[in-house]
Amino acid sequence: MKDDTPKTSAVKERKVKGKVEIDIQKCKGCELCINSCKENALSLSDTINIKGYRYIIANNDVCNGCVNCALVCPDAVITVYRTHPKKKPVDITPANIKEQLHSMISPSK
Amino acid sequence: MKDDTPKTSAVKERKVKGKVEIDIQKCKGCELCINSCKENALSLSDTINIKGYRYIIANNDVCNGCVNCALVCPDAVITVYRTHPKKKPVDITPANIKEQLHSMISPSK
Amino acid sequence: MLEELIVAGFGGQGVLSLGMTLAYAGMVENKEISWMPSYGPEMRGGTANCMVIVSDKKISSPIISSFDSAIVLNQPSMDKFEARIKPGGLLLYESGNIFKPSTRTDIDIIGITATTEALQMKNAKIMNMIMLGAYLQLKPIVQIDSILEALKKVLPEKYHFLLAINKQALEKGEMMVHQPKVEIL
Amino acid sequence: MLEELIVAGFGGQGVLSLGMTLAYAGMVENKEISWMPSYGPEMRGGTANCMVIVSDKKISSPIISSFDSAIVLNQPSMDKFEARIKPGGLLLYESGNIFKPSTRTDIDIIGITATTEALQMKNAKIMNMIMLGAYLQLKPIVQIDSILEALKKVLPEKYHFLLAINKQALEKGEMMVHQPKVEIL
Amino acid sequence: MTEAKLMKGNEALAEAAIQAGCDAYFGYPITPQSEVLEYLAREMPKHNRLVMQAESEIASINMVYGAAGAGFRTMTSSSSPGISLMQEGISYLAGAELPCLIVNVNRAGPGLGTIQPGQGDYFQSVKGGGHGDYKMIVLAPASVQEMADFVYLGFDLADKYRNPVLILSDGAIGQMMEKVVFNPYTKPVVDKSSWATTGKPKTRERNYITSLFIQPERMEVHNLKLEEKFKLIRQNEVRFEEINTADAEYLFVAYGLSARICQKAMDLAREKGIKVGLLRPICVYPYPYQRLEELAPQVKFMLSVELNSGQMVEDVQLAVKGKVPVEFYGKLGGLLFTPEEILQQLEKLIQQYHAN
Amino acid sequence: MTEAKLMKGNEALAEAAIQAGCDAYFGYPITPQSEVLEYLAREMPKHNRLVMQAESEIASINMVYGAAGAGFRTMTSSSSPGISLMQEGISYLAGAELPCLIVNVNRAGPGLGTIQPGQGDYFQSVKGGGHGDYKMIVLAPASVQEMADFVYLGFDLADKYRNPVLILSDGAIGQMMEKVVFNPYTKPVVDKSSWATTGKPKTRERNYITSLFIQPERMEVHNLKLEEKFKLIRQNEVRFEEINTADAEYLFVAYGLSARICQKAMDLAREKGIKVGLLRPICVYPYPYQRLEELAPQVKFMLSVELNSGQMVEDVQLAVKGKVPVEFYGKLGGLLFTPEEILQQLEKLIQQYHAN
Amino acid sequence: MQTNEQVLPLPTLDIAVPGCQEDEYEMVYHKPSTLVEVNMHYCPGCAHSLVHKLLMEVVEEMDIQEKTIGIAPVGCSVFAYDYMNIDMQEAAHGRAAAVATAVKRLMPEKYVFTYQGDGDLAAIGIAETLHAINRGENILIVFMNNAVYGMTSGQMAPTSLAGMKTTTSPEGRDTSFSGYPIKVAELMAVLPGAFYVTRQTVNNAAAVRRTKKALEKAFQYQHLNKGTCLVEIIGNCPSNWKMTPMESSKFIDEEMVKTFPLGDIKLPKAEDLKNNQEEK
Amino acid sequence: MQTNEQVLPLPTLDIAVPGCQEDEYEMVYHKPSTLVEVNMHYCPGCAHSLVHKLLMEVVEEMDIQEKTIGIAPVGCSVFAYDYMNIDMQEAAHGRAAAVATAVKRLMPEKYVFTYQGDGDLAAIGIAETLHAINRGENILIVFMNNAVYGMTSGQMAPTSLAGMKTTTSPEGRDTSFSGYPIKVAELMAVLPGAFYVTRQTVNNAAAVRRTKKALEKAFQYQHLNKGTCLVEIIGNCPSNWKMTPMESSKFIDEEMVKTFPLGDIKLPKAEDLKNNQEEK
Ligand SMILES: Cc1ncc(C[n+]2csc(CCOP(=O)(O)OP(=O)(O)O)c2C)c(N)n1
Ligand SMILES: Cc1ncc(C[n+]2csc(CCOP(=O)(O)OP(=O)(O)O)c2C)c(N)n1
Ligand code: SF4
Ligand code: SF4
Ligand code: SF4
Ligand code: SF4
Repeated sequence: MKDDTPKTSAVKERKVKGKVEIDIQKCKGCELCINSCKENALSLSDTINIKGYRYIIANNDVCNGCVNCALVCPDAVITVYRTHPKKKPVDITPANIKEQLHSMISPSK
Repeated sequence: MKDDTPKTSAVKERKVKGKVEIDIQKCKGCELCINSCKENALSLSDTINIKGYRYIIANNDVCNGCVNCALVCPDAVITVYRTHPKKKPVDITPANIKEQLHSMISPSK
Repeated sequence: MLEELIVAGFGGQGVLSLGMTLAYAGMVENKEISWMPSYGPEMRGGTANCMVIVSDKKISSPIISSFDSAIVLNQPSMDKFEARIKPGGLLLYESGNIFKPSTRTDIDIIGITATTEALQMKNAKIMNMIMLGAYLQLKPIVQIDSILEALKKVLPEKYHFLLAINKQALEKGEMMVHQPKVEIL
Repeated sequence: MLEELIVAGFGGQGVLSLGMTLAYAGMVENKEISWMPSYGPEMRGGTANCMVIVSDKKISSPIISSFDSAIVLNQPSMDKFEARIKPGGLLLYESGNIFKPSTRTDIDIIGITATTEALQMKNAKIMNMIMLGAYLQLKPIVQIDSILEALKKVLPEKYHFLLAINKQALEKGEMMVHQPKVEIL
Repeated sequence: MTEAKLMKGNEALAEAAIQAGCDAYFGYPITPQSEVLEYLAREMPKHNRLVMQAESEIASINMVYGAAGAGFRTMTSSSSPGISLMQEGISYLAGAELPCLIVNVNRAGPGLGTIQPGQGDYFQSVKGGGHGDYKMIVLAPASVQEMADFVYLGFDLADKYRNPVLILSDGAIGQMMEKVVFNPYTKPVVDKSSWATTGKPKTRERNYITSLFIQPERMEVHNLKLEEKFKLIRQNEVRFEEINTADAEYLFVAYGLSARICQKAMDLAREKGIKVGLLRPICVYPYPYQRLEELAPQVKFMLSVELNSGQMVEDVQLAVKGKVPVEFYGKLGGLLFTPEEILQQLEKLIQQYHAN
Repeated sequence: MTEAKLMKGNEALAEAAIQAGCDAYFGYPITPQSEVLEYLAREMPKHNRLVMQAESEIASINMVYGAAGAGFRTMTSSSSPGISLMQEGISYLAGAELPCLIVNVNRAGPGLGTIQPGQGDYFQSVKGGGHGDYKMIVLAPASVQEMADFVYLGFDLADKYRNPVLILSDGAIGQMMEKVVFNPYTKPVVDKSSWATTGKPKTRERNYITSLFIQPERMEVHNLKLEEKFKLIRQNEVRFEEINTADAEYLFVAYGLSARICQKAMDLAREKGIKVGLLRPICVYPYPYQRLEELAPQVKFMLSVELNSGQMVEDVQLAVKGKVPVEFYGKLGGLLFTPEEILQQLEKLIQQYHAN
Repeated sequence: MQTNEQVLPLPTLDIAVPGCQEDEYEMVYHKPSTLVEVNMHYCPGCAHSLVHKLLMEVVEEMDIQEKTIGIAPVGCSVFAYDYMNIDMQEAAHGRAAAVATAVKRLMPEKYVFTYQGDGDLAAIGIAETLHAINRGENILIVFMNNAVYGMTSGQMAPTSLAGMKTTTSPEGRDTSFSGYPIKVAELMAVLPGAFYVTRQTVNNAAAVRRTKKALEKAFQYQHLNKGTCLVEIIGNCPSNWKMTPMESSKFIDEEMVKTFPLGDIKLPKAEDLKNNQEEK
Repeated sequence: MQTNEQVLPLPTLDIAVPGCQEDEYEMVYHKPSTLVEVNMHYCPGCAHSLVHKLLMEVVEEMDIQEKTIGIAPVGCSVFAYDYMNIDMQEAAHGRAAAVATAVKRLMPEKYVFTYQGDGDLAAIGIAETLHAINRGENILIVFMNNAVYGMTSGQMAPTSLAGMKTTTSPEGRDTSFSGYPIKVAELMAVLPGAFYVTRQTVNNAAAVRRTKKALEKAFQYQHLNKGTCLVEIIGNCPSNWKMTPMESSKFIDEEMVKTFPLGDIKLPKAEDLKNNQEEK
């Protein structure tokens, strides 16, 4: 599954993981964030928000929290989080992870 | 007569003689011409003109027609004449010159 | 004949040009017309609308408070103008952009998926012409030919190659009102 | 008591300060006063004047068309104001600057050579005070002492050393009107 | 080109300027009239006319001064805040007796206000927004057609009286599209050689343009000359339109867009049998005082309808001198009243008057 | 310092500004009022107040906007052409509801005109020279004493209504010297914290100063609020002086300098047994319409006397609503009429009225 | 409508990644609290919004909300006071510098800035701007240069590039007719009253960082009372440039900077930089 | 009065000098015929009158009276049209450059100049001046810089020297409050539209000759259509400087030129000087 390979490998290589939150109702779909993102974490939705704009969807698995997107976002709709490079991640993966993952990922297919 | 000496000698030394005409009713007595005149040909009257200004009197015997006074005169009241250095002056001095001179010069004393 | 129409939607949905095309068509048929746009910065991203009056007689006031028909292309416009349609009037809307359809029972209400159709025709811009086609099918106040005449004036020379697809769009609109797909939202 | 006076001459002859000194003196004596100057670029070289009203009663109009007295310091002012002196009024002028004296017979006319006197006193500027002294001798509407009071206000501190010569000027003026030298022009 | 066109009021005005032989236009962008500058920027060069975007309205009006002073047919246009900035310049133009056309596409104020239509600049236009005693002929178009027609008229009147002329329009008429026909027009030849600054030939005295008369005696002469002119204007240039006044028991008085809306209201009223008429001043200066006074005895009241807080109503009152009650109905903020709304107001008043 | 001083009107006004606690003055030189700036340039720094010579009247009025918006007591002054340049700014100040004092030492126009006194800016002052619907309280001093007194009053009214106040003087009153007493005055404490831009503490919402309401619905609300205020002003702030009206058969109506001259004319007339009275509007906005209407039945005619071509006379006409004839006598060009002249005019009219 | 479902997957997917937990995340960027919680009216990708954000970041970080007064212009940013949560005044078109002068002179301890477009500052407002700077007013002038009149929809500005097509230069700006674009920063830097003058842009993350630094400095300098800080920012106007925001960013790099080179134009003299609080 | 007798002696005395005859004299200076035969209202020694004279000399010598239009300012020289015998317009205070722009654009073959004081040009009129020059209007701007407002009697101008006492800077111009005097010529020279910029004075015969040359050139350049010529002339204001005319001349040499150095500031490029008549 193409969807899985980068994800797992990502975990191996990257120390720091990031994630972004998009305030989609404020997003104007200007796409400036998209091309500021080296990791191609961001893409445009097919549907429009209440203001009639297509908005940004983030693939946080590849986000490294570099903050570029948030910096260039004119409308300040992006909030960025980042894991602390030092802190060792505690594995709290539940037993039934496979099923969970499957059930979760399928819809986006 | 102090009045005579410079005059005659002047004729000897100077090739070029000048003279100025002052439109005294337009003169404002600013004295700029006075200090532009190297020959000290210009001086201020004691009486005032119709506009209430003391005005300029010229002693044309010492004027060399350098035009400086006319140039610096803000109110364009000075007209300047000059003899041609080449032309040899023709002596048309009348016989009774002495009497004439005398009768003429006395009033301005 | 007197038709007082409002066209309203997002800026960029071709609201003003829809109205203008209709107005030109009216002129082609020597009718009296007036076209009154909303203007100002709210057009920026926000909503735009225009009032179009087509009449046989001289038009007194270009300002109208209630409408014989409304062509509505987004929700804000629906909220704003739904109530101002005269009883027995027509409400035509682009259903892809509307999630709270009208609840009025005293007017004809028809929604069509013009946006989707336009995308299928590979040109989002012609959505407004689909709406116009649909409108004229329901309110034939001018001939389609007059519209095509008008388009020649509205479109700058260099865009005349688009006349064909606009024609298709108009026809598409005409058809759609016969079998309106009412959407499940 | 009501005195309506005009003072007129060239800019720089101290016309305005003459009037102002008189006005201040009036105030020293708790009289009502108004002082209305001419203003504007014509002061440049040209003529200046001021209307002074001194009265026991409240002054209504500060603008007056005819005068009880006129103090005239140059020919243009003579030409302008001679005719506007009330019959029985006073015309006081600086004769050194006047070459067309008044021909009126219904007013008191007095010319004094204040300029020459001032030059003799080695201060051309005090000509106006000589005129004022003469005027007050003829129209004692305020006390000389009040004038001296007033001068203290009109003159900036640093010029108070001039008070003495001003006093002399005033007195000189008073004297002169007793034996006015009428000039041959 | 007498074939009808569909045009915005602003564009029609601009096109008319070209056809009226306007030599030079100077302007600065402002909503809702920027189309004038934009249209002319596109079209004027094709006719080798001068069109310049100035750095401000103040520059615009003073460029107009220069162009008019040199004898050229010239104009500027703006909207309310921009027109306020021109007040000194306008006073200078009137003082120096320079013919020119000024267009105000009125938006609602005060201050930055809104860009929506309004008639709040009436007083400024007709009483004199600038300093000193001067008047402008003020034309108030009520349709896109008049936006065009009044340009010809305006230029001709400006030349006739050597006085600035103002077209007082509003955002709605500027922005709306209607049919317009550009009637054939030939620019009259006006001899300006006696005053225009085109360079002094030996054969005449120098010409100079000025509004300065430092000697009050000379200023007075100039003022009286101007007053004579304004008197003449009041005699010759009163313009108005009357509809249904013959049998009118009530009278709407309204200009520009308001008049259009009143007309509809009048139609609705007449359908209901209410005998209301409409008097529409076409010139708001000079004002049709006399005609209104004549109509006074015949009507129960007059209703001045304006997109402001009550300005022209004072002129209506001045006209009727108390002979008939004068009512006012207004709308503010750039909102427009609807015909129905005005009808309601009329009916309400009628009831009140019956009550008393 | 209640001891009387001999001062020019302009200087008295300037001194009063200092005593009224004016925090900031911004101005640009212009005859006949430059003494205001010059006096304050000398004196304000001694009281650590701000006095700035701006680069233009436009800068001045916008500096006033900034100072007023920050909650400071502020003023500017100029003369006719300069005031015309301020019209946009004044409209903004009114729109943004900023209290401030503006002084116009009126000279005769139009254009550059002359620097001599005039009253040609009446319409501009009271009808609104700027765009949109707004009003200023307009005080018209007739003496050097009032030049001082109206500064206190003007500032207080400005604060009371959050509105610009205009002192409409003229070159003569500005330049002439009379006795003046500066009555003790304590600056009232006005809480401006709810709107002045002094920096936003956590404890309150941000304050912002604006005249912009792009949504017409919101603009209308704002306009109506302003109209309410102007109505209140019309109710509370009418000010006028009456002399000899009790038995008056004729009435002079005049403001400022004209009123002073009329007073003398009245004295002369009364000496001749002519029963003429004088009504002097102290505020020319709001205008004493009601009082004039009351006086209408009692007099044979009213004579509006102005240093212009007939401006205030319209307000007199609006007041009396045709109940009594309204005559006008004016002077232009910066010339002043004399009392005798006005008396003559009065007598001429009386004869005419007797003839008919 | 379905938009809400669209966002749901994001949080849930996260915990699907082994060893990753909500609470281990630290927030590394969030919009400043000094920005009002509303949608800005600006067009998609408009630099105005971005610079508003930067200004409010600086105000938040310097903790001077209580001490800052901004002056809004007439232009697209006329609504700035709807977005910046500080006290503000909306000035008449072009007069912001005069308004700011009064505010700052009367409250010297406050931080005062104007925010102006190129039409506002360089056309109608050049006199007030030039004189304020010549007087050395201790204010910050934030000059948004997008080379057109945005608000009135795309007319030529004094800063429009040579050959640039606008609604009032349909054939492109003809320099022989309209003159060359005014280089405001260079021009004003000539005046002794100008203390710090720089030109920046915001069309990429690095540029944004530099611009923010410049604004920070300019704010800090206000307490030196040494004169005016002018920060010219090359903005964009996708709507009137008839470009996508991304194209507009490219246009800045490829065209705008040729006429308006980026970088510091006038830097404070070293001796001026020791923070002496003495007031004028 | 006796004034007339005073002048009589001069002509008679002349023929008293042997060998000297009326007709041998040639007139070497007479005021230009283009100057109106009236008394100018200016104060004694005011440079305005002198520069009026120079301008009219140039117009006479170039024989362009018929082709010259002047724009007068508001200032002491507001009456210029009473003295210069050419067509003129009196512009509103500060707006001469805007007026001249229109006149020249509509009559490109004419010679158009403005004549402005420092209050008029540098204070209220700086915007119109700067924009006209930036557009490269083919006009001549004669800028009379006397460092004060003369007409309104002696207030501070943007050009008043540091420390200069005026009626509105009674303690002397405080640069920390009012900024430094604006060096108009240097500032405007920065603009590409400025073609020829020079600063001269007229306080002695040599200076007068230089100024006249500069004005001549500036007139001649108008036909090149290469941009604006700005001739700044350091004038005087004896009345408001509270000096005699002679003292004022000295003050120029000793003080004014320190702040306003004399000489050419921007000279035309050689290639621009070949007279190509092509119009804009
Ligand atoms: C006195 C005046 N003139 C003109 C206008 C119209 N107007 C509003 S914004 C603007 C220019 C805006 O351009 P810019 O300053 O570059 O700002 P931008 O919109 O590009 O950000 C103009 C001319 C006005 N409001 N007031
Ligand atoms: C709009 C306006 N503001 C102010 C004035 C008053 N005023 C007349 S001349 C002048 C300044 C004159 O100074 P300057 O330009 O230096 O010329 P100068 O008199 O020194 O030759 C001023 C402020 C005016 N006439 N119009
Ligand atoms: S930059 Fe901001 S507004 Fe633009 S698309 Fe990205 S998130 Fe949306
Ligand atoms: S320069 Fe001219 S005005 Fe001055 S004193 Fe000499 S002649 Fe008279
Ligand atoms: S028009 Fe231009 S400047 Fe204005 S908001 Fe849109 S993009 Fe920004
Ligand atoms: S005031 Fe000054 S500038 Fe004016 S004329 Fe007198 S000296 Fe010349």
